[in-house]
Amino acid sequence: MSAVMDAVGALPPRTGDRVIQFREALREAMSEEMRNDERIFLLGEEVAQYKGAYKVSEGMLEEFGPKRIIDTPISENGFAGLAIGAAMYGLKPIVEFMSWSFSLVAADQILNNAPKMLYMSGGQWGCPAVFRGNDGAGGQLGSTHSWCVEALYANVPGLKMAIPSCPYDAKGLLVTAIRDPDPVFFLESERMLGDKAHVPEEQYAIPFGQAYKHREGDACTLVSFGRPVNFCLEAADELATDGIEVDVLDMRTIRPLDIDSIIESVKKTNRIVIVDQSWPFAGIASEVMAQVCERCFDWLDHPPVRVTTDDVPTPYSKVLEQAYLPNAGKIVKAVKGAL
Amino acid sequence: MSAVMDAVGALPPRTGDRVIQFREALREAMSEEMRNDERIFLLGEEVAQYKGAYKVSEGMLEEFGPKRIIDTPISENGFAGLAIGAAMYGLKPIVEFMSWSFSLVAADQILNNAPKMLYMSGGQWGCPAVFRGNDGAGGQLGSTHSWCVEALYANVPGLKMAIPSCPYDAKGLLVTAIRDPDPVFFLESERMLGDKAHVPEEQYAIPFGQAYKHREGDACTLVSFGRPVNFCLEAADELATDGIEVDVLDMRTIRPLDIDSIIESVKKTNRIVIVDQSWPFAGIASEVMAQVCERCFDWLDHPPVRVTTDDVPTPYSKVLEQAYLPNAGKIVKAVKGAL
Amino acid sequence: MPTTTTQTRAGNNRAKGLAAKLPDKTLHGWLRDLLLMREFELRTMAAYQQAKIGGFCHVYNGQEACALGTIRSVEPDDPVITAYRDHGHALARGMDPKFCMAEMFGKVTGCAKGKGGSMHMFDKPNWLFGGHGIVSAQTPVGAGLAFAARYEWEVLKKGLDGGKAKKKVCLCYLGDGALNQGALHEAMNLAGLLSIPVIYIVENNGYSMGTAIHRGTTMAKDLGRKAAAYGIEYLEFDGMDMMDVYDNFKPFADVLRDEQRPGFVNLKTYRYQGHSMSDPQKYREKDEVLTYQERDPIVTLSDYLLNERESLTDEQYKDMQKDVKAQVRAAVEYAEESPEPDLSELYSDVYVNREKNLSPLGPDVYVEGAGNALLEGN
Amino acid sequence: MPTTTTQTRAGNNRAKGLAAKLPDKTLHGWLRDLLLMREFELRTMAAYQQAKIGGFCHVYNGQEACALGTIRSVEPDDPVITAYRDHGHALARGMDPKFCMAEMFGKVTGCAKGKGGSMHMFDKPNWLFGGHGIVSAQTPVGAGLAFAARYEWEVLKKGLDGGKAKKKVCLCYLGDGALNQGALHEAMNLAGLLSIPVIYIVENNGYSMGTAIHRGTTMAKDLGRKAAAYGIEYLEFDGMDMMDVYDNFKPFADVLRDEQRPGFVNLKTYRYQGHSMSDPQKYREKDEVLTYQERDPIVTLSDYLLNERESLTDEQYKDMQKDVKAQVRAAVEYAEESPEPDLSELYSDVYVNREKNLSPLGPDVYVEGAGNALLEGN
Ligand SMILES: Cc1ncc(C[n+]2csc(CCOP(=O)(O)OP(=O)(O)O)c2C)c(N)n1
Ligand SMILES: Cc1ncc(C[n+]2csc(CCOP(=O)(O)OP(=O)(O)O)c2C)c(N)n1
Ligand SMILES: [Mg+2]
Ligand SMILES: [Mg+2]
Repeated sequence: MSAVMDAVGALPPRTGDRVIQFREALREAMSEEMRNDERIFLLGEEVAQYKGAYKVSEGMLEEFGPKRIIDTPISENGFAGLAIGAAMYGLKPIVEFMSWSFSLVAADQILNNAPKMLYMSGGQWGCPAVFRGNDGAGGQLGSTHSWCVEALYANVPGLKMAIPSCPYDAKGLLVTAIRDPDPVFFLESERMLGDKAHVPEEQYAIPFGQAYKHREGDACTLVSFGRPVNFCLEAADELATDGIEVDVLDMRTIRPLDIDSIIESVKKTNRIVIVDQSWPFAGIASEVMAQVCERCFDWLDHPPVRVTTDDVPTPYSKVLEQAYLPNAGKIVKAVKGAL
Repeated sequence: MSAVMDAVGALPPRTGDRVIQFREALREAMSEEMRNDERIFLLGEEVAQYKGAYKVSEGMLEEFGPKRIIDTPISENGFAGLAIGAAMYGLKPIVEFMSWSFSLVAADQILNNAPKMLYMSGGQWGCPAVFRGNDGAGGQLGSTHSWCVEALYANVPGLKMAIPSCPYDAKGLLVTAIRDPDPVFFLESERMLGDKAHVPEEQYAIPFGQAYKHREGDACTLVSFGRPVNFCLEAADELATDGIEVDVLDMRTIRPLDIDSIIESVKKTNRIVIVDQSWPFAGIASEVMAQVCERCFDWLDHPPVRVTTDDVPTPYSKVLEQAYLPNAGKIVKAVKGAL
Repeated sequence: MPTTTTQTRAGNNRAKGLAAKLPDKTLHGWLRDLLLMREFELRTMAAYQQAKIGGFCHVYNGQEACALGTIRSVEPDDPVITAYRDHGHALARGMDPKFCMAEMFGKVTGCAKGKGGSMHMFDKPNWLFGGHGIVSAQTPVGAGLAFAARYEWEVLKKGLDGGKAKKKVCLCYLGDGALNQGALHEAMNLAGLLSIPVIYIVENNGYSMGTAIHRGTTMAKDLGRKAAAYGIEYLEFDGMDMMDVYDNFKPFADVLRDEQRPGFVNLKTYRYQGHSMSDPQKYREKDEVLTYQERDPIVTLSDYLLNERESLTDEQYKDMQKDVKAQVRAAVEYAEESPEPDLSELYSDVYVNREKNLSPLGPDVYVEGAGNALLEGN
Repeated sequence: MPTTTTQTRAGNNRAKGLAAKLPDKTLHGWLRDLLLMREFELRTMAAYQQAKIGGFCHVYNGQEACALGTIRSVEPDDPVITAYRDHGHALARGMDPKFCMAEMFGKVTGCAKGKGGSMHMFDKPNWLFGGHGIVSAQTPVGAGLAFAARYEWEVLKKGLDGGKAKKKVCLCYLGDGALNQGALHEAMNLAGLLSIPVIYIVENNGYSMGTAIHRGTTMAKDLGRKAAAYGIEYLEFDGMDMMDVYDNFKPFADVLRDEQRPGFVNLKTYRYQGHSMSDPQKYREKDEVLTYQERDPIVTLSDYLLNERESLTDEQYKDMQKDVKAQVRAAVEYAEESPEPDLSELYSDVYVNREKNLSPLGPDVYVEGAGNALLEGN
């Protein structure tokens, strides 16, 4: 293995000149790891010849060949299960779900098998597989294609879950996910794949369970993960024009959840707004609220507040969908309401 | 239709001499409704000739014949989808999942189709189907057979969810579920099917979204649903010997959730302990904690407390499983800790 | 248990077939329908390019004879269900193009009030139980529709709407890519076991996105084996020629209706456009598209009517084309001019029967949904 | 694409078969294994009745020749995976009965530390990748094991353990009821497409719980059609006779290993006991059980060895029986005397790689799990 920057070493700087797309960051993570470890292979619908439905795996078939970049039929339960078996045997599969919305047909394999194999077998066989794909509303995709599976799946112990919000984290977290010996659910967003930002060329691994503080302030703690982190940053900018400075915490992983960083911030700001693009009922925001109450109730000067989608199926209509999703405006309002 | 006691009329008394099993209460609800409405049919694995894996449907094949009591192969996704189509067409299917643990293979049908059909079709077709079966740990059934699906599925808008804790409610809630024009997830428990208690002979329908207060007190609000309600009652007895009187609220339905009754009680007791036999992370207990904070934060003299299973897959070993599940002892401890 | 048979109609026996015996009016109607479907999609593509339509959008150009030929073989109240490539089925079923276009524009006048979009054309008056987005998820639902229709006839003995119960078949369409989902396996086994009158119609256009059928499906050249595995009767034929489809499908559907059992049809067809509006189509040669376009369903039928049967004049045909163009233009205008849904619609149609706190986390404003006539009878 | 063939061995060609050519020692070993499997289950049932074993418990009496005959046909490091009726497979694979019994007693000395129970026999040293509880969920996983073995040989070219890579096959067992899950359909299509050397072995005991196979599975009398649908080679034969199983299965597996492609085997067998320990068995006649017991695998093999081959004396056989009884008794004692898992085990084996807050809601005490040698190499 080449020298790698990771939790132990320092991480490379987050800013710089090498600007690439989110999808390229994902591809880099996979390709670099695949060069170092022949046990890794990628499988999913259209990942090889078509270069990925969203072009994440472009060029990988050419580099790694059809034995390691594998097109599958539309059989999510089948190929997720295949990956689980291969992982038990000792390989390191990366499964691409074109969308996590299509993972429901594979729910049994990814929830009953992947996260529980280690426990059921008394520690004999784990499942070092990565399941990755688009999560969340994609732009008028309607009720069945707009799932935020974090609210559903994070309930299940035995799995890890990462949700990057920017290209830098996408690469560093995916590297960690691939190296991790446990099953990792890696949630991307169609809406962010084209986002461009600095991504270091070298390999680096962002440890799981460490939130990233994008911005400092003591008026309120703003917590999010994945795409809505960007809405939080917009909102923070807007709030700053009113002289309101907030902590913006990007959780980066949901399992493990870096509750310590949240608590630390809340003890400073005494207020928290959680932004979660899933449905509200028993989602991640609910959980953060619960844990915050359990751990620093007495520091709170205002009840925890959440900004989520509405508690309805995802509508197709643009105006309805926009009304449904969280956005900077709603966040600003929520923060102001919590002051 | 015969004269029926329901939300509009008064409900029959909860106590009386007619003592039957939980499973018989379920059967009564189904059979009475089936006599009144030919559109209703029951399907699932072993429901007909075998009389139900847990004998819930005993005698129903004889009464209603094989066209209305239908044995299916082990194809949960297939027959759940079949029921959804039949419901759209205008029938009223009752689907028995031998266990909700086996519903993961049907997750796509029950989460993407049943609860969203009405919305996707702009109100043209709903899905008046009941999905019912055993939920929760059954007694050393291990990791894959002990699901508490409420934590997962309640996240999804468009479905209703009922979880009875006793035979009286089992009958009254199932009648409501069958009559309801929306998809209802009805969660029973293998551990309670043999429980005996008074169940009125007449038809009655318990409205959804109304918690039942099993016991009055002002030291603390104890909230639960399904089987652990019984643990709460045990705990309440024990607490009473120490002079601690608690409100015990049985939610009965999770969607709709009778948050008003919870808030009313918390405003009196200023303390709440939520008992939920699911995994803790983003479960129903988290949601209740979140809503309580949102609605009556200032009335709380202690942070909300939850008693759940441990955040690990379900172990087979009896000692481990017992350590894992909520019980009266843990609840007593939690309540005392919250005082 | 029915035996499994394969019938392939080779060559063109058009003049001798069932369709040829139909009155001119009917055949002219078919031609107009085909033109409408094609013109509608051309306008759809244009509107998509102008960002008037959002989300995923899959057009039907080239496959028109599949939906139309099969749907014209059955009764207007036989239930129909399909996948997301559903505009053609909606129009074939009789949905006014206005409502179909307005749906894609996300307008409240759309067939699903703008809540469904391109992939979810639902049309209750025309017994179209939706376009569905999850590949193959419609296949068990289709079995359920057929099961219910059989139950209505056999158990209820009178129609759910109070009318006369009758024997029905359900047409359930799926793409060739949908063959590989477990849902279909379970649905076909159930259909075989319970003798459910559902006809699975594979619109075999040779590709699922960029995957040629043989790369995703075993025995792609002999799909009859898939049906044989469940003892379901099988039929395969060319889906590019409207009269061919009718000639082959009509008797097949009639028998299955009469005997109340399932069928499986492999309809060979082709999609002229990419998988969806964003498909660069590098997986196939231009030539392949051209080969199929030579057998275009509209050309074939108009040719027959104009030149072989001589029941239609060039002028009539031109008028028909103009008429269709006008109708679709009007549909686009209707869609453009229709209002956006009111924001309160966000919370309607979540539940038929709303009770307190059903959406405790949303606003307290609820708007009455369209409801469901059948359900409201409860 | 391999063609699909059906071979059925009719009648008894025992003396001419492959098994008959094996040395006495091997065949005596088989008999002892069969006795062990049977005796083990008798003790299991007794312990279950005494509530020493909890949960669901499915015994293997009557089906012993299926697991043993197929497993003895392959290499000890070929991966094996099965459903919840798994004690027989564990023993056939070489698991010490102590660990198997202790697992069911929920003891920390069990093969899965008491965390799995009867349905989850996992045995890493013996390449048994588990008993699995969700019907058919093991079938895609089995394809994955075979895929990985092929990848090891073809891509890695050396063994993951550092040894020599070789061609393997994976034996993936399923019940006849598992035929109707979508998982199998998807797995078989994948196996056919990617030419994965997995052999699906249907232990066709005629029932899934109380459902006779023809009530749950279409074409139950001709399961070859299920394999043909995916172009997978098919073999069916009687699973009651150990030597028969070996004679039929060994060459089949050898070819599939060599050619690295999938197979599908329909093994006709019978379970003497109910589905699980709580099954009242009203769905079948006592006579049916007796018919099969007349062809009991132990009787058949012992008969051959005692009377036909005359390689075993009555006395030797009695000693063998005694020996097996003693071994199983010792296993029960071992299970009885073994300690319960420490409560800290609740939180071990949840993650291989534990990081802070992974279980923020549990105690802070973590105990090192057994880990995974392969994984630890990461
Ligand atoms: C379960 C599932 N997996 C993946 C997708 C993404 N997807 C949408 S359409 C499609 C291809 C389907 O091809 P086919 O069934 O042949 O239909 P066609 O587009 O040719 O009409 C895929 C992979 C999906 N919608 N659902
Ligand atoms: C998906 C799923 N549905 C239902 C069950 C409940 N169940 C356990 S075993 C069984 C019968 C299986 O029969 P078969 O596959 O023939 O195996 P056998 O018991 O005969 O060995 C059923 C229905 C389950 N475990 N998983
Ligand atoms: Mg296609
Ligand atoms: Mg069986």
